Amino acid sequence: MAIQIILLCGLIIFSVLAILLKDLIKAALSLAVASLFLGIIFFLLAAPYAGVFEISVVAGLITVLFVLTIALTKKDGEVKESRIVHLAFPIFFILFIVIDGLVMKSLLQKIPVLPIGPEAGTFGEVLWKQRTFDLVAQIGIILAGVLAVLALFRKKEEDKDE
Amino acid sequence: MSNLWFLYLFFSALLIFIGIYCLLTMRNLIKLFIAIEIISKGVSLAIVATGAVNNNVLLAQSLAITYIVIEVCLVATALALIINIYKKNKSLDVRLLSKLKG
Amino acid sequence: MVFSFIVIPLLVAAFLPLIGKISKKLLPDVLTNAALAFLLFNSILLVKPIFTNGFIIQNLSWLGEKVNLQIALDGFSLFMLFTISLVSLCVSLFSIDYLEHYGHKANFYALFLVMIAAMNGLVLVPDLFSVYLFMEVAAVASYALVAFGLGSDELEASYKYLMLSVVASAFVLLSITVIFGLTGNLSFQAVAQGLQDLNARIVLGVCVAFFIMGFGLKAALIPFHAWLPDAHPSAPAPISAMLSGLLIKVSGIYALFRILYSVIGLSPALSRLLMALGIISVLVAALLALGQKDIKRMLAYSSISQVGYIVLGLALGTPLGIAGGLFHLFNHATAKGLLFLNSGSIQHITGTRNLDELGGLGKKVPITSGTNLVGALSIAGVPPLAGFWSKLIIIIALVQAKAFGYALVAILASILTLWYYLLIQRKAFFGQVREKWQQVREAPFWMSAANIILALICLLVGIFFTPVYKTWISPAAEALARGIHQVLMWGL
Amino acid sequence: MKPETITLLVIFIPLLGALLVPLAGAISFKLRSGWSVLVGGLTTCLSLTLIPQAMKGGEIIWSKGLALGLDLVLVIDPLSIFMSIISSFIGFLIIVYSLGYMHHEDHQNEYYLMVTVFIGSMMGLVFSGNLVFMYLFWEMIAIACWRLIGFYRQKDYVIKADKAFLVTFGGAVVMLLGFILIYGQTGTFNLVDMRGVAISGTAVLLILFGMFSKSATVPLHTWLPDAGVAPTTVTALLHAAVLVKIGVYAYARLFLYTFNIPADWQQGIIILAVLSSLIAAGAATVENDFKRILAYSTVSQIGYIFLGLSVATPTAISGALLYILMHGLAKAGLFLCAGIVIHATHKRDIREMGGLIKTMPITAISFLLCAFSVIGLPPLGGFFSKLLVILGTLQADQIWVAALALFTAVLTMFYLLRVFAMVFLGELKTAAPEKTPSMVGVVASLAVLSVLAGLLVSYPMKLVQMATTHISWWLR
Amino acid sequence: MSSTILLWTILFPAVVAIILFLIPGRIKFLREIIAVLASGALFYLGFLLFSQKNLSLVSDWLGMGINFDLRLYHFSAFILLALAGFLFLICLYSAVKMQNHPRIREYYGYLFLAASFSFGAVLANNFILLIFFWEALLITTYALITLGLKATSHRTAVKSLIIGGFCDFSMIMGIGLLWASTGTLAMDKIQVEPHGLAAAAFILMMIGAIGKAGAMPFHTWIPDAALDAPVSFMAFMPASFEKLLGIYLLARITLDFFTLRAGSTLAIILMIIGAATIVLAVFMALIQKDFKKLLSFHAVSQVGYMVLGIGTAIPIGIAGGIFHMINHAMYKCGLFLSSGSVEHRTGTTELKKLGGLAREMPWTALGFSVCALAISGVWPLNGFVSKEMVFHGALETGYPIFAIAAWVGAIFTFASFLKAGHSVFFGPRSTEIPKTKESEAPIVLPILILAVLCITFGVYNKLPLQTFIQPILEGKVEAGVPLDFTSHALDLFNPVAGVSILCLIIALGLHFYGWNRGGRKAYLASEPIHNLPVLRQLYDLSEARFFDLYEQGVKFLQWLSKVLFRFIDRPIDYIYEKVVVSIGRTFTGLLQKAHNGQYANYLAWTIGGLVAVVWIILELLK
Repeated sequence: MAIQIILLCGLIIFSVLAILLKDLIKAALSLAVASLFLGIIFFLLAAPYAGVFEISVVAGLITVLFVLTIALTKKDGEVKESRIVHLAFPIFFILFIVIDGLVMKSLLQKIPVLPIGPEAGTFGEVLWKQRTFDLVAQIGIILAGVLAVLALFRKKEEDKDE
Repeated sequence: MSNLWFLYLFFSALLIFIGIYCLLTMRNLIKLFIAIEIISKGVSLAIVATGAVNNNVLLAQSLAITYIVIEVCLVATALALIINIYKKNKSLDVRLLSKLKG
Repeated sequence: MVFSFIVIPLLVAAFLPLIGKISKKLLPDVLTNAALAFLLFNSILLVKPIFTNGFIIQNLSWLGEKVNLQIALDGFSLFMLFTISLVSLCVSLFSIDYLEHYGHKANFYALFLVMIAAMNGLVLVPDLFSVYLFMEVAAVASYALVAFGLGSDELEASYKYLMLSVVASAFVLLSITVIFGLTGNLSFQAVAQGLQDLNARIVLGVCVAFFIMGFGLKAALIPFHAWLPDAHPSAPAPISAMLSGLLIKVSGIYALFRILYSVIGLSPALSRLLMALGIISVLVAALLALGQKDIKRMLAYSSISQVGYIVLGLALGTPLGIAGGLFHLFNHATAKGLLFLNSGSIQHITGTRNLDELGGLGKKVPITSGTNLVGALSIAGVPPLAGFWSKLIIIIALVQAKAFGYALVAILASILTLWYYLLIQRKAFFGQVREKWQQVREAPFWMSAANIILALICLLVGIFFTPVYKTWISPAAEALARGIHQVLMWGL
Repeated sequence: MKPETITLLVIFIPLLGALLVPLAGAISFKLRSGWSVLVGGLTTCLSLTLIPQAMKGGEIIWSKGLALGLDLVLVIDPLSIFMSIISSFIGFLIIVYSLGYMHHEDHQNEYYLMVTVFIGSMMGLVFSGNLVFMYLFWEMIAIACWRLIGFYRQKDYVIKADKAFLVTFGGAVVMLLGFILIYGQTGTFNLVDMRGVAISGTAVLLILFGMFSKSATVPLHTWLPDAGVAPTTVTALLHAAVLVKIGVYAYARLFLYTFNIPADWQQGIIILAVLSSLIAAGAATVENDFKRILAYSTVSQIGYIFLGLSVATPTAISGALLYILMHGLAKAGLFLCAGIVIHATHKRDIREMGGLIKTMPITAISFLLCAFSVIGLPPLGGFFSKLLVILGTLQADQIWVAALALFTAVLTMFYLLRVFAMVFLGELKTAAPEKTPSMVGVVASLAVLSVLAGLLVSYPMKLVQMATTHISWWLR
Repeated sequence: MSSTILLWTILFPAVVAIILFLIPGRIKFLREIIAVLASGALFYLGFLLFSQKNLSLVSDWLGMGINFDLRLYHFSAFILLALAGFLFLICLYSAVKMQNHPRIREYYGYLFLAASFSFGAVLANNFILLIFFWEALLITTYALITLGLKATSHRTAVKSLIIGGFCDFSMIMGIGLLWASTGTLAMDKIQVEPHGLAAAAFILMMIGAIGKAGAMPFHTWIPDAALDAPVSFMAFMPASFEKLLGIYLLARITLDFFTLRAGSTLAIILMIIGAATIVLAVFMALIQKDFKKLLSFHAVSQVGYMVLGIGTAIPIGIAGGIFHMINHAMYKCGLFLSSGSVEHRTGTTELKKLGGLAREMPWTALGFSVCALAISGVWPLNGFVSKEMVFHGALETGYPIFAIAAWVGAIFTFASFLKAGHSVFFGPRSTEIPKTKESEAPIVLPILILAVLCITFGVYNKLPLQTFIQPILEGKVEAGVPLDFTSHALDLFNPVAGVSILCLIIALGLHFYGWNRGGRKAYLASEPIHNLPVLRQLYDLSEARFFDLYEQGVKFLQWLSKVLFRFIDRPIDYIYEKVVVSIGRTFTGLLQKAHNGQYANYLAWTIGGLVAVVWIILELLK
């Protein structure tokens, strides 16, 4: 239990770093580290596949995309953030922790949850048999993502041919 | 068991707060998108944790994986947009994106 | 057969980029329109079984029972399916000519079809997470489509749209997760069953609030509307028509009310809250529309306002209210689709959308002008056009439910609606022809054809209101209303 | 033919015939004109054949069940027949007049289309016995009007058209809310089923908004003078003869024939009607634009009609119904005279005109006769209507109201003769000959009709009497 | 005789009017012949009907008790006869006088239409029918005045129309009140006590009647018309027809419809009106410098005697009033016609330019003199008889002031006619007019006929009093009171007649005093009175039309209209055009400003909305 809380705190800390660090590359890397923590948490929560995906795809692929973008926009990509935002963050953060704690505590005591027996089958069965529609949708979203990127990066010259 | 669920939800809420704080206050487009990523981390944490504490981890895991795929597609689209915006505006300042108003 | 609504557009979309290499225009045009026409035909074929059985649940077993695709189709879904097919067919017809100057037709059509597939999927699945998924698919496609022109306006609009709607969908997913945690299930029926046995009012209340915010943002209810007036005008006209006509309704209104009706249950208090949101949208957006110079921006605000009416009707929860809401949804889909397509025609013809620059086009482009008039009057609720009947039903329902204040505001807002539509009419079409526009010519064939089809629908549905209402709207609404009563009133 | 069939034809011949107008116009100019005249004439003739039915008294209810209680109900009774005859007849005359007047204008297809739609919708409104259908036709008329007012498409004209449309639409939707309130109370939209139902003051107020906005009664009247920018034929058709009578007709149909309205409200309407009449007469005295004066005069006369109906003694009601006829003829005549003058001189300000009696004597005499009729001088028709309204008002013990109404009549005399003097008498400022025979003929026939309607008043009066006894069922 | 004859009595002149109107202007004489013959036939018809007395015709008209109801009885037959007689004389006179009028077609048309309407009004036995014909006369009056063809003719015509309209609308109001209180419109069935509303009805109807007769303050169009309208019109309408009709109605109001008691408030109101009319109008008449205008003021002034007489509500007074009506119609018609004759030959009616015409136009001069003496009430002419009856009546009411006013009137009437006659026909021959001769016979004949009638009715006053007047009052006086006015009619030796004669002598004195003072110029004979201190200012004001209720009324109407327009109509329009629009604009502007395009702003709304929704739902859950 303790290790999980430590991991969760690490996740929070690196997320905070990701938004507070001025250097974008460093921020992206903090995000990747946070993903790493999340992946481990998944693993501990008996979701190993999700953990693997989180580490490889989010911490890996997405970070690469971020770094690529940052590199592409490096020339004029500096935007000066307001200092007050950084200074005020801890105050709001602590305030929110308190509120969050109170809310969760109050919810915690009232809510019954339906008891569910242990699951049958394996992960693969669940994914393919119960969530088949998700796979269809995944096809859809990948198609959408690919087409979107194609559309956004289409060559301008071609327009003139038309 | 449900105590644990709300512990995870507590952290996931924190992550979402961090993300929204960033969205509300910061100006760099890429930073804003990092904030979105943090929010989605919070959500995926909530999904897996919910499954784990409620004996439903296999289903939750499959949802999480699907969600990660969605995230990737979103990131790709969004970053493509950001690059395009950067090409047009030569800047990543979100405040410049206010030509459409009224 | 039902499954084809998702598979066919996806398949065509997958192959279109390849086909686009072979033939840049003709094949994509033909394929897309053929696919959509087939879907429309298909949805008409489904009418009879639905009205005899009430609903269809199909379990597609495939690959030796390894794969399970459950599709549930009832009156509401079929209604949406039909609307989607109809409007999207008209839009794609319009695109044949309109897309000429954008280029990359294949890419465009592919994204367009993915969006349609996602909307069809959303309407068909009886599962919370799948609803979210398809919503997201449609959204990703729409981000790209909004930015399709790649101008700075388009990119800006698309970025804001994306950033707001991602937050909204995160909240939706969070809410779904919590419900999943509570009941251990995701399918509508199971969740509805599970919630009946639980005493989780407060948590559920927060979940509903998240749903309202998340889907409300998709449906552009005020105060979650801010992206819409940027995104819809910036998109290419056919896409504006799709977004305003369909997407906000499917991924916003349909999803919200499907979950409220079939899963959580619509309690009186909740209905009042939603009606309040609806009426605020109606009024504020109408006022905002009044100040616009850009035709499409005005139309976008008008969409917010009309969505308010739809929410007003659906949230009322009485059979009549639902009927009015559904009917208005259909009418708004056709009429707003028509108006956005028309704005595309205007832009195509003159190259501008600014009302102050236009003037007197009525004489030069009679078809565009006439169809625009029909659409505008229909939305404004002027008889004998279709929009009149739906607004009438909504207002009757409001009065029957003793919501007189709402009825009054709804009525007064329709004056505002007429006011700003008259602004368009006056500034763009009705006045004297300006020097600048002496040489303009009518829009190309397919554009005009699409406009005429939609205008005829507005007109004929209005004139043959009774058969339409009896055979189409009323059964769907009654089925829905019965559904509400079956769901536990969870104590709000 | 059965009266039901005739009625359906009367409604649908112009409505469907209108659709053919643009087609005919695409073929040839003459075909379109002929077709429009044919449609108008046919409608008039058919509604005239309903007279025997009206004289029989009683009513025929024809209904076709539709969804939601929105049944298509036709009420064929003396009142509706009376209104349909007047409207279609004047509509027909105006189509004939238009042949000359609109000869050189653009957009003639739209013009004839809208005029026939207008007539058809008017017929529909008159016969419909269902509140929703009444509203439906009401708004169709509004659309037609809107296009017609903005016909010349100048910028400010179009603004005026929008204003008219918005005000009348606004009033009408508020009225619709009132209808729906009644629906909430009774559960039906069918007028026949609602007879004698007592309705609340709120519903009355809401419905009055619609009637007053359409009938241009103070304080919802200002669109009417502004709408004078329309072609004169249209102003005559819309503002004088037919359109503004819609609200009045609705009043008779709803508040007399159907509902039981609270007495306080009735008193309020009486006072508003007479004040409206006075204020508009005052405005007409001050204005200098030919058509605006006539429009204000219309507002003023409508006040009398409302007065007659709201007083609701049989004398006053029959006076008001007769007023619809007499004012329709005379005011149409006045507007069409104004049309001839404006067409010929290209001026609208009466201060710039003068002495036209020398060049257009028939127009001048027709104008004078119609003006006398509007003023209410015997032996012209307007005398009887005004007289009966005032006598009825006195019968209801509304002495001061009657006195005010008579005072307004003096004012009417004053401003109409002022117009006549400034336009037709004095020194000739712009010599302009009279126009085509179809225009002058229509004007002269309207003047002659005004005279005949006075001399042979007992014939229309019989119909009016039938209608009065029919709608004032609560007195029986 | 079938009662449809009544209908024909009305329709026949109307048909003649149409025929006359249709005869093209180029054809000479035919029109005049038809007109004279038709009017002669009507005159004959009048006699026939007078011998017939009681006839009635009722048929349905508008329903609701509004019937087409004609009734001929003694009084209406008498008036009808008189009207037809005057019509005949006017036609005869117009045959020459109006021959070359450019709009002669219309003239005859209107003349006969007016006759038709007048007959209808007299015969009507239903108030609605009465007001129908009554008010229709306004149009013919209007049209006939415009035939004067002067620049101001139309203005005067409008004036007559509006004044007449006002009076007639009052009458409508009165009829309405009467109907509302009695429930019937049949004129022979109504007899009410004038209390409360009925009193209001009485006054309103009385306004209608005296307005037609031209009493003050509804007279002001008549002097204007004297200059602007054809002179035959003056003889026709204000002098004869309108007097006959107006006083006929007034008599019927006081005798039939209402029971007017002598000395009651209403009676005194009537008498005040009568007396005021006599005095004020005669003072105006006195100073006129135009023959026709002078006559027109007398046409007003004499109405006063009739109103006064009827207002006494005493048989002799009423009889005097009615007798004065017929007498006045005769001599005033004669006077106008003779002024027309003068105008016909000399082309002017200004007293200053005329003079000494008696030699060249002896018959006209003779006719004029008789009529003038008659109007002045010189023994034994008819004016003397009727005036004496009025004086008696006025004295009997117990308010001698009214009799005094009537005598004052008599003084100045005679004075002004002395002045007129003196300056037109007698005295030195004017140099401004070329030599002339007597008018044609059709012009002179009517004048002479009227003069003869004046004498006949005076000397042989039994004829009119017994055949015409006394039967009217039969049944209206209390039982036992003898109904015989003839015995003392020409009695010179009673105090009343003495005062009257004294008045005439004073008038003679005044005239010659003024004549002397005015350098022996007759037209200046009234100047001494004109120049009296206070009178002078009043005269000036009145010349400036300050006392003309019409002018003041028009000013009031214009003012009222402006107020209504500026302070009610325009503000309402302002609300639509400006207020509503600017409210819309303001809200729209504020909302538009809120949409500033900043992403953070939009997100804040979204999150704020979320928080609000959560909060509301949690509140609802409590």
